[in-house]
Amino acid sequence: MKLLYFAWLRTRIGCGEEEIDVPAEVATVADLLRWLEGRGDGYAAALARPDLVRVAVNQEFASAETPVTAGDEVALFPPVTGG
Amino acid sequence: MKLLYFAWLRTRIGCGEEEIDVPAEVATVADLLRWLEGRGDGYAAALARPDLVRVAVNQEFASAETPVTAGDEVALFPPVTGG
Amino acid sequence: MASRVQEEDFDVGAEIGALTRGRTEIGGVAVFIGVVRDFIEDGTEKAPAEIRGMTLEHYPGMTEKMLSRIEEEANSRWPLLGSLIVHRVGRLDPGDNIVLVVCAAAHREDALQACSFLIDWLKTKAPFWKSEQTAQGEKWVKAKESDDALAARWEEG
Amino acid sequence: MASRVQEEDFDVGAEIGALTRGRTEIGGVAVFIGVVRDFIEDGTEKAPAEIRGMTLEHYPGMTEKMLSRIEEEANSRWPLLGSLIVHRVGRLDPGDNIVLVVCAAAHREDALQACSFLIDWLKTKAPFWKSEQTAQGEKWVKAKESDDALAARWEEG
Repeated sequence: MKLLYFAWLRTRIGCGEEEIDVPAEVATVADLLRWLEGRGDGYAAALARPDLVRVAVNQEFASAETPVTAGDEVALFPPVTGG
Repeated sequence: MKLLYFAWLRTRIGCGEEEIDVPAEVATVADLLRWLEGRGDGYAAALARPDLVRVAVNQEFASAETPVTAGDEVALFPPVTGG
Repeated sequence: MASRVQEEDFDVGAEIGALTRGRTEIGGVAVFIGVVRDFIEDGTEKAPAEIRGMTLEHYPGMTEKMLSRIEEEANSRWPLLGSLIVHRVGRLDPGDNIVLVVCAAAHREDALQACSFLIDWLKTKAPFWKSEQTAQGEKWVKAKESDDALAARWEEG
Repeated sequence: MASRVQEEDFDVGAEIGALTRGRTEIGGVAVFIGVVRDFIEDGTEKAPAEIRGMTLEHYPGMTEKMLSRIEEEANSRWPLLGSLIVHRVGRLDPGDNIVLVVCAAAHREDALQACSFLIDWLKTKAPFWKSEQTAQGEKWVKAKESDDALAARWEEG
């Protein structure tokens, strides 16, 4: 699975992009966020405020229930602030 | 009194500006319009549709009751269509 | 705050630049440009008539006064950091600019609302009159009730 | 209909000209330009902090997709004759342009409403993030609830 991190999620996790082999039991966005939190302090800090984390699966906004699979591009980022 | 006519009021009356000595009994905009209508065919044609005639006295929008006096600048024109 | 009536065209980029350059407290600029369309949209016509040109007449003196007053009103309603109205008069061709309204503010919503207000009020309160040239001859443009309705949105009370 | 993400500045007059030149069916053009302000307006700060610069990050690929989709939505809601979104990314200074939205229509109200809609949706649906440089260091800008409220005006149902 290709994971992308933006803005302060990127700076807290310490990288902008990584390829990860995610365990088979990770079936949804919610599963993925829970599993990522256990990967280390940077991840835990980045994901500590779930209300401030937005997710896109294959470049489409996703919810906690959105399914994820090995070939997906999943992006994590804070609420957008452009314009 | 200085009278100004704009748009189709100007073309129907046949001039854009004139100085007229108005009789003393012309005290309001309504009086003036009534008196002007009697001045000739062009005026009668121009003033035939009172709902389409707007008046400004000394460059301020006026109503039928607005007083007019000899030294005033009075403009007659249709509803505005700029912008 | 400035308003002008002129025969010459205006340069939209230059006007916006002159209003905003070096003004780093500005966060948003809203602009409206009115342009001469090449067809009449008179509700009573079967098919739109082709417009070959237009002449804009105005009431010198009163026009400038009304534009200033409308602009003051916008500045009293919204916290603007800059505003500009430029309105052309005289003979214009299809595609030519007619009017430019620019509003700058710290927040975009103030700029956008003030811009919308200015063009609505200008259309109903500033003494300009258009006559359009078509194959059938020259014709004074009728005032639109829809313009009164748009302007009435901003009346208080 | 066009949208672009770029590091370079844009020329407002040239962009409007390119969209409208020779298009004599256009009657009104509404434009919004977002600019880098030199102070932070974080409701929690006592005094506004001075901003020395800003960096705009985005999600390449998804950004372009969302901009196109937002623009399609505007074109489906209003009868636009032309529209453009240009959004800058990278390092910007106070006074620099951030975003340009242009909407052209036969009638001014369609152009103005579509322009307002586009900037509201763009602010809440397009994946851009700002970080601001102040004397206290670099800080990610927080999303504003007021932006959600402005965007929600356009939700249907």
